[in-house]
Amino acid sequence: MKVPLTLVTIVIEGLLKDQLIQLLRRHGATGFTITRTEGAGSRGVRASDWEGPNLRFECIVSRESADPILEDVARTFFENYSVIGWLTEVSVVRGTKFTSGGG
Amino acid sequence: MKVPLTLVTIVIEGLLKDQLIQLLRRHGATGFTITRTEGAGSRGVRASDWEGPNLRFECIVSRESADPILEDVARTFFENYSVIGWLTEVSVVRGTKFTSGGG
Amino acid sequence: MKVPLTLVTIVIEGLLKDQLIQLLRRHGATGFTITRTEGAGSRGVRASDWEGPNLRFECIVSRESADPILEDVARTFFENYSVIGWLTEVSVVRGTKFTSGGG
Amino acid sequence: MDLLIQNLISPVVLAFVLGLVARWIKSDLEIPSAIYQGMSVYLLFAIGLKGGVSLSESTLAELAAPAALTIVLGVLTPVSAFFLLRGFGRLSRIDAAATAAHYGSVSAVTFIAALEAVRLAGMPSNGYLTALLAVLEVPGIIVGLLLARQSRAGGVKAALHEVITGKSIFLMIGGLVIGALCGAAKVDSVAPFFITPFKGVLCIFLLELGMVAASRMSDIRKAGWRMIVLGCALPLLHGAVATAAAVGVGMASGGAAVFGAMVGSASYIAAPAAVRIALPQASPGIYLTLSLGVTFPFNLCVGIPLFLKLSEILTTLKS
Amino acid sequence: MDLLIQNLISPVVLAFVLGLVARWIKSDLEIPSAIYQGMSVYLLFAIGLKGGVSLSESTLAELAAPAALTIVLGVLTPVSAFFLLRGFGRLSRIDAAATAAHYGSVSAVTFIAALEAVRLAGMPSNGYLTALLAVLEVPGIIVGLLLARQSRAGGVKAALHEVITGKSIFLMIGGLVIGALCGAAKVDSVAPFFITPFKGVLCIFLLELGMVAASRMSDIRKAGWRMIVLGCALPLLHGAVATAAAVGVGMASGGAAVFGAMVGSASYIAAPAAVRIALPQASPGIYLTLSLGVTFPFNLCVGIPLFLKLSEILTTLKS
Amino acid sequence: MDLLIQNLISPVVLAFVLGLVARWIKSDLEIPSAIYQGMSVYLLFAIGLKGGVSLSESTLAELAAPAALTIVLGVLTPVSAFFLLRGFGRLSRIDAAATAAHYGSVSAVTFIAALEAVRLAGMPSNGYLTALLAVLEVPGIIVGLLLARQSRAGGVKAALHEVITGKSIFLMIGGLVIGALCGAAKVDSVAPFFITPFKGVLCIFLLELGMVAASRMSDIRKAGWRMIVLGCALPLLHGAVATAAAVGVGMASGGAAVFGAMVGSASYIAAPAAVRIALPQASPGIYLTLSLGVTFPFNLCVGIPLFLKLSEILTTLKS
Ligand SMILES: Nc1ncnc2c1ncn2[C@@H]1O[C@H](COP(=O)(O)O)[C@@H](O)[C@H]1O
Ligand SMILES: Nc1ncnc2c1ncn2[C@@H]1O[C@H](COP(=O)(O)O)[C@@H](O)[C@H]1O
Ligand SMILES: Nc1ncnc2c1ncn2[C@@H]1O[C@H](COP(=O)(O)O)[C@@H](O)[C@H]1O
Ligand code: NA
Ligand code: NA
Ligand code: NA
Repeated sequence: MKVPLTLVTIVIEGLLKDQLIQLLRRHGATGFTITRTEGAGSRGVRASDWEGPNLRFECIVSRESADPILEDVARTFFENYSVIGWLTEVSVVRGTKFTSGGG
Repeated sequence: MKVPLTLVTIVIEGLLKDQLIQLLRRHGATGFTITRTEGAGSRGVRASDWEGPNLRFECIVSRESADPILEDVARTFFENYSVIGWLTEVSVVRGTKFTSGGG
Repeated sequence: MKVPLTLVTIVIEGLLKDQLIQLLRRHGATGFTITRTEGAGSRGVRASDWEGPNLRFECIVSRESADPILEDVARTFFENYSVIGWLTEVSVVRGTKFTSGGG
Repeated sequence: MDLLIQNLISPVVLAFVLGLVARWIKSDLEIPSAIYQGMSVYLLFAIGLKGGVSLSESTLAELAAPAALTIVLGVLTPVSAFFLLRGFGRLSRIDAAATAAHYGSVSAVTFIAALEAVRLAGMPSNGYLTALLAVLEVPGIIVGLLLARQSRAGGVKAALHEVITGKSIFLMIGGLVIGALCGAAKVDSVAPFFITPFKGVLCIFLLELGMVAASRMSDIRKAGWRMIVLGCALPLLHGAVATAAAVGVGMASGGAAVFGAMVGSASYIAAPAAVRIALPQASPGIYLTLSLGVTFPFNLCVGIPLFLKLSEILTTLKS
Repeated sequence: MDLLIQNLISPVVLAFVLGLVARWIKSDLEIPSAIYQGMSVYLLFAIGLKGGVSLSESTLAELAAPAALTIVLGVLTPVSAFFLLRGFGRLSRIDAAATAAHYGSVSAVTFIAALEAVRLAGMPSNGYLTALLAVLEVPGIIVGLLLARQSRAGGVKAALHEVITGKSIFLMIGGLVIGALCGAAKVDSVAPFFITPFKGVLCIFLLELGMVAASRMSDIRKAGWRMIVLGCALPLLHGAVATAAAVGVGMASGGAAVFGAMVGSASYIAAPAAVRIALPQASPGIYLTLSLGVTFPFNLCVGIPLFLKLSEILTTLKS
Repeated sequence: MDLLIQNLISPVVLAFVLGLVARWIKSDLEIPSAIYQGMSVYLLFAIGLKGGVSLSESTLAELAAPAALTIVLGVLTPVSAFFLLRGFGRLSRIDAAATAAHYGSVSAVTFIAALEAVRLAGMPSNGYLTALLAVLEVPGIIVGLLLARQSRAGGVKAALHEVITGKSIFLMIGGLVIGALCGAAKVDSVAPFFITPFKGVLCIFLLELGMVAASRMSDIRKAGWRMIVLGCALPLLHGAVATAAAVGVGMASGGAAVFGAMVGSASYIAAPAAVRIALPQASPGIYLTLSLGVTFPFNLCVGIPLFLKLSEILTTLKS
């Protein structure tokens, strides 16, 4: 009943929220969870505080979709924006929700 | 000195906060960490914004308690509420805190 | 292209923010992500609410640095403060950023 | 007609419209959830406080009839809503009951908008209305839940606990008691925070409510035309009956109109929380869409001026 | 007695009680932490600002004696608290010192409640009191930490840095300097935000403080009756001495009462943060419970009216 | 000189300085991000509302010349900024264009500080200035982006969408429309929230802005002296030209000074967001440091009093 899936975590400037949501949807993500965060990194450049804090996206996807998502994020954002992402192996009960898109 | 434990992560409507805390306590959880989050999923139905944002619970428990917790969460909430949960294998220093309940 | 790294997660009283940042920097961390959280544990003692909520630090580091960081956190804070921490194995694209400190 | 436009062109209503527009043109405007919750605490407590002060200035004799009327309508409106939603609306028992609980309860913002419209129209009002608002919050929800006849083990009890200790009603009643105990003189010291800036805070609150309602409105099509008709008919029916009854028991013309708007309104703060706990199988997509997406804007734009007019006419007839 | 009830029935005190009730009946009421922090910034800065303005209107001659008295009491009160907590209270050296630091410092909210009570009682006050409040915050904490005699390497230095750059004192002193530089005329332009709505914001703040204090109060039983006795005796002792001394150095009757309440109060904002850094082994379960769970409500309800009465009597005797 | 000091010693400017100091002494003071965002929503909407009311009281004839002048300067200033940043400043095309977009747009806080200075100096102003503020926000950004000549596929279009649906301009224009539709009488009901406390909220906002600017200022050294010179020269140049032109088209002496400060200011709210989307390769370390770390404090302290003086002289010469 437990299904092995992958948790994609991405920390990104608030400004890019909509763009990242679109990217995730394109890769078939069925949902995501967003948290407001604050952070420091090697660049630490942000548009302005009015754009809100950094956002931390968590997205549970199938093992196969995880790599392409992170690759796409890297390709789209890494050069010019403050973005980092990582993958964690997790297990989920009733995992069908995340692979077939069913409720 | 490092102990392998399981991190249970559950994202749930703010309305169910007290109910979930009780559920975790029943399963012997010694503590938990709650974060305010925002999210989108396949249903996205929530009581009302006044109930506050979704909450993300993190709870470190022994390997054996993790599955029953998630099963119980699924049984109690999955049918009618916006809830998801997953398990991650982690390691903790001085892990006795989480298994015997000691400080 | 994917590099195996370790995610160090630490939940700590807001009061200790600066001290923990210094500790992470000493161990060569190139960045970290902070989230405001609320929580309950075996002690639940905090200076006062005015110091803000608990903070949850996430820090991606090389496999070798993870243990020393958590040991150091335990040595410095465990006795007197509300602190917990755990390690998760993750994988990161373009991981050079976290080991050599490059952008 | 003039009254209608007069009512629409106000900062509070236009802020609601601005919120709708924000979502329609996909602006990235966002009110942080902490601010929204903070404003809710402020508004509910302030409403209670103001009501408490006027309560402290009312006599029991004055209050008896309106209070009794409030309770009667609080029990009747969810029943009429239930049967219309079952019959004409073709909803399942559960969904009809859940939605009926919303129409039995009350929207504080609609209430305030009505108060403001009455003030602008220069009509006489009654001080004890906020106390009635607090009274009206609870019975409708209970009756609604009973109509479902089926609910989770301990569901109705849990819901009752949720309604009474729930923060919305707790804050309003808390404010009411404090206002009544302190009286006008002492509340004066906090008036520059709770009374004078109230309508401004309401503007920002409605900006956010507009954005939420916009997402709800996009679900209206799914709900079907029967739902839209009911979302307008229920407030009209309940509001007109209540206005007439209020004039009957001798409330001032403005007060009767506010009373009508209040009874005609549907809750989207206290009721959803209680219903979600007690009737989790009911679909929020139905009851939230109806109460926040249809009935609230309908009352704001059409209902309130109509009840004003109706009350004016009935009061003249009566005297 | 009448004074006591008069003092209790005020929006600010009742809001505190409402917060207690919210926790007792397990309401799900919550003030988001961001709002709480925002209100704290507002209140501390506003207190400073107001104090600065009145400072700009005081002469040095007027200030000298009260300021000297403040420093003396700031050094003496933690010492007397320490010995009573050690002797009668049977606390360990560390816990006694940590708690003494709290009684040496001051609670801004108690100060404001006292100011308000004096205003309502129509007694004359002194403008420079807020400046004394800022002065009194610091020495008590330092003396308390020194009494512990043992602390982490660099602990006292770190604590001193924490106290002085700590946001509480930074904001209050920042406001004080700005108020003193600008003077009444220029501060007038920001008065509708910082001065008039102040007491209303304080209401919501006390609502939250009541909820926090409720959790603390549930720990009182653990602390034992000796602690409860001290939590009431210390403010009485310190407050009475301070009131008498203030009348002695010629402060106005209302001013002396406020001064007494201030010296009698225990800090629960600045001190806990400093103590937690410098004396991490000390138990917050003791010092927070005493200062916020016992002494704060005691002063709010009993201490303040007593100091008012005492000051009235002493002032009459003196003249 | 006196005017300069008079301008500096105000709660708003000193709050900014307090924010700088907080960072310099490493205080742990923090304004929660939700509060900061809430204040931004409030300030932008309130500016718009106030502008809308005065717009409703202006005639088209009165407005025509100033509006035309605003658009002309909105197109010219980014061009002059671009060539100076390329030539004297030795920036790459991309960075020069990105920074030029900031100097073409406008800082609302500088605008308000100038309004306040004019009020204090007792000079006559013009009601329609806030409407000009909203007009001036947009063209400068567009021209700046066009000057980059290269941008991501669809970049300029995306930026245009970002500018127009972006929350800053959306809120200000939304407030403007609501204010204009409602007029003074109806906006009065929300004035105790949006108008009177405005300057106080601005204080807290500037406290936060000071903290942000402090981090930016630590980057100034990296930017080099040429950047610092330009960060002062550009507002002087643009501001002086604009003041003179405004006197020329017949604006009141105070109004012309505010207009000068506005045109001389550099955006750090709307422009950075748009530029970050359309020209992600440009370095925020340059444009934010210049606009927020150099030009904003420069205008606050030196620019505004200079434009006041200049406008006074020119107005006297003219008449
Ligand atoms: N080693 C790290 N561990 C965790 N989060 C990081 C790390 N490095 C960067 N971040 C996060 O990613 C954001 C952007 O990083 P950067 O692009 O390096 O400035 C930061 O604001 C942090 O929130
Ligand atoms: N694939 C996913 N990955 C991460 N979080 C999710 C995912 N799907 C749903 N969620 C979270 O779970 C909540 C409820 O989801 P749902 O029940 O599908 O509406 C959402 O609001 C999200 O916060
Ligand atoms: N088992 C646990 N799982 C997750 N977080 C925990 C757990 N125990 C404690 N915490 C977090 O660590 C903080 C301090 O815990 P404690 O020192 O046990 O009071 C709490 O406030 C929680 O946020
Ligand atoms: Na109703
Ligand atoms: Na004291
Ligand atoms: Na400009």
